[in-house]
Amino acid sequence: MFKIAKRNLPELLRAIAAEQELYLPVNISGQTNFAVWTEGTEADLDTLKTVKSPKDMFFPQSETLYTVKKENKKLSIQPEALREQRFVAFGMKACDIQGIKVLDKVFLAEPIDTFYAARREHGTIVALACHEPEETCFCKVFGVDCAEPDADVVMWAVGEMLYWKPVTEKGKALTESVSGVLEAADEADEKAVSDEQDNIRAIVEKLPYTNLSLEGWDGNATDAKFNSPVWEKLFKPCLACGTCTFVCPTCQCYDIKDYDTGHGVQRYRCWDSCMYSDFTMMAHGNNRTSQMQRFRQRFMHKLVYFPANNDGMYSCVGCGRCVDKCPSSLNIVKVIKAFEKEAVDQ
Amino acid sequence: MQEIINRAKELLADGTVARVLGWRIGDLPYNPEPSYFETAEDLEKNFVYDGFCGANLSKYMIEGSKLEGKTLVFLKPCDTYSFNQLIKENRVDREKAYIIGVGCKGKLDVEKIKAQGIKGILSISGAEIEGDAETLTVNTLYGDKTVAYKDAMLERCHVCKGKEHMIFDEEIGESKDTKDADRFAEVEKIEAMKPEEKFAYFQKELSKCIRCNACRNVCPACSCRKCVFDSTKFDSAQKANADSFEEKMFHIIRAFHVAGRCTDCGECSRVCPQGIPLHLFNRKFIKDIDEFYGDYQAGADAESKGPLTSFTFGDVEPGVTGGRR
Amino acid sequence: MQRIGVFVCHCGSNIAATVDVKKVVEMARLEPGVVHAEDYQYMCSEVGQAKIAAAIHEKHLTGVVVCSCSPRMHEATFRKAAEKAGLNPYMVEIANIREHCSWIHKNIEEATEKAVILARAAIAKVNLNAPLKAGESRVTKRALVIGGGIAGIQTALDIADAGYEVDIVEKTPSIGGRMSQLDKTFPTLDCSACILTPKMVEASAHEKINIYTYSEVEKVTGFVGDFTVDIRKKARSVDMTKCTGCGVCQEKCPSKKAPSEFNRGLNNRSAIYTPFAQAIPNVPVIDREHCIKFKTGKCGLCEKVCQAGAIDYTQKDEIITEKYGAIVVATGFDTIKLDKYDEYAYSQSKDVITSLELERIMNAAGPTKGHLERLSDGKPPKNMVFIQCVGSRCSDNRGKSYCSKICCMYTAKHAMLIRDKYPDVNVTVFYIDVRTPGKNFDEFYRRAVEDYGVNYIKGQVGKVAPQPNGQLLVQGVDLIDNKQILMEADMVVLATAIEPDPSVRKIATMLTASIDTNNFLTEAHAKLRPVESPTAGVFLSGVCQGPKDIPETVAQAGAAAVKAIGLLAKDKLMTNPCTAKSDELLCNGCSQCANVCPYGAISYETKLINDHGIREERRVAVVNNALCQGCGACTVTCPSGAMDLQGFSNRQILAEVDAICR
Amino acid sequence: MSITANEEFRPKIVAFCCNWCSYAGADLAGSSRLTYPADVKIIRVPCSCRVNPMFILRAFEKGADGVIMCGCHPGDCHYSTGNYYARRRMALLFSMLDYIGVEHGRTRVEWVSAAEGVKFSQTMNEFVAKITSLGKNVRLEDLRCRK
Repeated sequence: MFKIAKRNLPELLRAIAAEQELYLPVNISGQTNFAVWTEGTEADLDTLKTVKSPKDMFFPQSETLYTVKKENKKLSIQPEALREQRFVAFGMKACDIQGIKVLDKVFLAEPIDTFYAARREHGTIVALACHEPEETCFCKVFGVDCAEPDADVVMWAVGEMLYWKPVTEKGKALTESVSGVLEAADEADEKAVSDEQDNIRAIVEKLPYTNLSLEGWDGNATDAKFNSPVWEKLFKPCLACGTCTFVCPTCQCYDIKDYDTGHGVQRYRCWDSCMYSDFTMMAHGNNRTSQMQRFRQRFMHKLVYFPANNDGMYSCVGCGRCVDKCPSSLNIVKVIKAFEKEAVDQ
Repeated sequence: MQEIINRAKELLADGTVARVLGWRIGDLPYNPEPSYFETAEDLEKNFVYDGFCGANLSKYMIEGSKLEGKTLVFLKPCDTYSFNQLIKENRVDREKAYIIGVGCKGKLDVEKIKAQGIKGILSISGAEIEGDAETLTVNTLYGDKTVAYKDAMLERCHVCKGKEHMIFDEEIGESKDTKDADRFAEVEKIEAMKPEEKFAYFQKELSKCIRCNACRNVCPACSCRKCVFDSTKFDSAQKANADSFEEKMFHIIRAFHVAGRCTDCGECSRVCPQGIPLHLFNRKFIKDIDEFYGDYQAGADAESKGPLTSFTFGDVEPGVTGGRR
Repeated sequence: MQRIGVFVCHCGSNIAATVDVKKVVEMARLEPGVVHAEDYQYMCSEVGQAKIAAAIHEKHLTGVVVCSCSPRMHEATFRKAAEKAGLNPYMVEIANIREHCSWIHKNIEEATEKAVILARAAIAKVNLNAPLKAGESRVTKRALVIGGGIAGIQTALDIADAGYEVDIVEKTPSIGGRMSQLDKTFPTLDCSACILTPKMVEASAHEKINIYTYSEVEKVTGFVGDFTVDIRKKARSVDMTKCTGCGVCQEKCPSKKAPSEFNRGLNNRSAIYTPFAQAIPNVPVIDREHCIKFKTGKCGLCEKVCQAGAIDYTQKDEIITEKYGAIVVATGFDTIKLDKYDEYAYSQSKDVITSLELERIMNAAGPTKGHLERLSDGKPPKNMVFIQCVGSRCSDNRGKSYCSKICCMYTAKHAMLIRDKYPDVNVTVFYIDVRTPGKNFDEFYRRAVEDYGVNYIKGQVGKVAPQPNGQLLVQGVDLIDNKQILMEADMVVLATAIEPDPSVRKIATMLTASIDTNNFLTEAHAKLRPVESPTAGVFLSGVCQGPKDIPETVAQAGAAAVKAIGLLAKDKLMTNPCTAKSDELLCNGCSQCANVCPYGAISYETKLINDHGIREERRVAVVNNALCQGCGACTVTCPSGAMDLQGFSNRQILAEVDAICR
Repeated sequence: MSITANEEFRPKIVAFCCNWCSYAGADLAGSSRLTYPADVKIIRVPCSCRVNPMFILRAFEKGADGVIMCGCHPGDCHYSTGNYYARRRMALLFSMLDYIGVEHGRTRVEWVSAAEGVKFSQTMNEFVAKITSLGKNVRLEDLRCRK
């Protein structure tokens, strides 16, 4: 394990950025999101959760797939190059990383999404343990340990120090490349980190959502859950916006569109939301015509369909972003609780 | 609050209304959700009206108007403007609504509390509608904190249009004047900037936009069945975020479409997950409309013609205004 | 995908001298959808048109772009040519490469490049064109004239003379209108009744004219060529078929306290009355408010004395529904109320009167039997003061901003008539300007000044103060001599501004005809369509459109009649196919589009809509193609884009924008 | 950007002209041989009230450097009231563009009658000069449209 004083963080960042592109949480007019580091960029490691999850480092909100050039009446297709430069995702949290694992299930399964795969291959994840978990967090429900993220490198912020532990080969290689600014940690440091972990885990136990029960939610629950009358009551406040989807670390649906540039067409994909009325719109219309159906889809997917197809893995990681951001204060926790209540009532 | 609940129960019991549209108590101290209630028991147990009930319920009455029987809807003073505007545009049915105008002492924004570094909120006291608390006490995982009520208020409450209900069947509860800022001060500040500063400001703010459409979907004026950005008629992207132009197009056109109809209810800014001050677009139009065509408050009534569907012979010329010539 | 043919015209050297037409042809070939492109000397010639026709046949074209002169010149030509060749005429678009290109640019390279872009834009548009078909609607060959004054009478006579049925609806018991109240007319000093009465008689006797007096328009539906109108025939309480007009009932009626509307309230009339001696129809009306029988149930004297047995107290209002092809509005005017002009003491002194009241006083059938006398004491006046522009040309909101147009002339007339008949009466006129544009008008005015010694003072009157001795102290200013004037007068006559009759507002709303801020009906075009309302099938006659005197009114009445006849002469109307169209799946029913439609072409229907499986009743906008003129105001007001304009659709215009900018 | 830096710069300018007045005014400018730069391309609309703010933004998106809308003089609209609505819409839109920092003068409204060929040509000359001095529109373009 290594360490660096927090005040020397810029040096570390500079050292990483010298080697490869660096993404990290940055506060831009009041909101913290992952952004590219350039000289002078100030890292915001105090904000627990970025507004958007860091998934767009691997699965950007919008990316070009290929370009069609039109010259006179001739068309030529230029495929978009894969992203093959190495980069570092600095400061991701345990839940976000779990989110990436969910995306892996989707994009790295056959047929492999080459755009995503290239980014995954070239990205190194430097995680930061959650110093002060918040009331909207419920990662533990999904088996995530925010005191020990599963990353290439894990960091802990304790007092004035930042501890740095390489875990994977990628992590070790990165550590090697920035070893000049890191100090080796000693036993006292190890102790500080394990204390921090204990602290974090103790707080997690006190979080209001920590003991949320997922009983009854699994890959076999399709009929029971799908046909429940609870949805009809639950969905009503939903505005059909895409906030939950777009801040979610696991939502992976995208739309493919063409943009007429005047001299050709750019075919691109962009995040889509199952909350939108034109989601999966087909020539005959839409297969989900009501907002209730769309609302149900989102949660059925996260808690039933996804585990059904992925060995029981839920596609919710308990980051709580939807809890924070839903304009109508609606979220997956309220959904789970409503079903719990229904079960009790019956 | 009990008075409100009691009245709602009465109206349910005597058959005046078939259901109640209000706010359901949340599972965190600050997240009540808009909700229907159909039984006295549900109301008694789960109804809440406190400082965090910022959501404007008027738009829900578009769907509410389609339901059988009357719906009791609780509207705050600013919400009634939206409701009037929706009546004017035939989007809600006045006959299907029984409106109780509820008092308002300024609505709270949990983001503002969190912005003061308060994390791990377990409970908040002082947000109750009954009290006249000047301070909120926040109990958190990391100790007790206090925040001045004023500092936790939504932006819109600082420039409140007044605590008078524009339309109601009855009124319950007291209000408190919360206006302590000039409604157009922020707009004027931007107007005074140099073009490149203005551009930089909006570029920075709009670059945060994730095209989630929350602002549009919550907006009572954006009541289109299908938004022009969702239809194929203009080939305009609704969710791409591929170039910064798209956000400008979306937000300018959205503001334009609601110009003269926007009541300045502030819901767009309240719901924006990225904290973009979207009201600055609408308020610019409102300010211009006031200056060019005379003071106009959308939703002050349900009949008047809006400024963009009327004119006078001597209207200002485009470009003479806006500092162009 | 369309199959588009592009035809580039040289226009002799008009285009070809600055635009490389061959290059335009060559570049056009590369555009999507283009399957044919050629150039020719004169595309508009027989040979040129034949080339287009040939290509349509041979290449199975679905769309045509002609790069030529302005579409304002030859769009119709090329559309007709295409139609003859079997192509829908609206599949033709013009790229204006002459007026907008070859004639203004000198550099061949630049002009050619621009011509290519203009062609590209037209091609992009045609790619999205859809065949449009002009609609047809039938024409009911009957006209409605609202208002039975000189304007309405003249319009009705002209339309009837052309052989069409005309109904006149007049709200008072008799036709005749304001003109019947006038004594003499300027500048000839004809007796008003002498020239009006024959017209009234002619109208009532005309076999094609049907007059509804004491009636009002209640409801109007439909559109140009096919209006349906409900007319409320108010209960007259006198059976028109039986009454002989003997007048005994009026003589015997014991209730004689009702103010006479005809005499502007200067004297009273009986409860059963005809407004004036020459009234048409000469059938009295019972004013139920003043009738003792109606008030107390007693009396019934008129019924007893009526030998014809025409009195019918049980009569009720009757609604007549009739169809019309054209509607002419001739609702006329009234004088404004003077309650905001206290300084002239109108409400304080009986001797301060309006000019219209003076007309009645001067008239032999008027309240003073034509003797000029003070209404306060019946004495003949010695000094009379006329004040001009009372409420006209007003810059504050007390009066009207416009000039009432007739006052200068009638005041000169009054002054002249008084000086002629009563040479010892001193007449002073205070004026802002004397406006005498009109044939023989200025001569008339000069006679008043020069031959009749009328004292004209340029200046305004600040105050008219009634004195204890019954005199009126007039305080004015003489702007030419720049001095204050104080003079005593026995009578003061106010040239009161005129305004559209208040009934016009309701009628305009029913007709969806637009009115301006002064309540004058708006013309379809201020210069080029002055007697038509923007609402198709509605025409304007007389002062309802703007202040005018009798000859102008008669002239406009004739013009309105011609326009109505032009419409009625058609069996069917072809409607412009470039009209707005609402996509009912997108429509919110918010009514904003209807608010900006100048033609009242948009209405709302509640329909069962099937929106991709969701079935619900929705309020949706429906455009009446017969009324829509295709301006597009609604399309921009519509936030959801439900409202679109055929021939100039959103996607078409955007395609042009894209083609130009790329 | 200065004028000198842009000697080679040829602006793209879209002009929306109403059919009845300003399009005819442009025709008159043509038949009177009154020149203005070829950078101006006219799109015919029935009335200025047909011009949707989206059309204007779309032009900028696709690379236009200036957009001008011409209509009948207020009071002379063929449809009697169209240009009054257009005037309000554009007054607000332009003010908004100014507000978000789009340079002054990239948008303009001018009322041109069918008899005002001279005015049409003068207006276009002025407008092209103005846009040339402003240089390329970079604040409202969609970068994907760059060649």
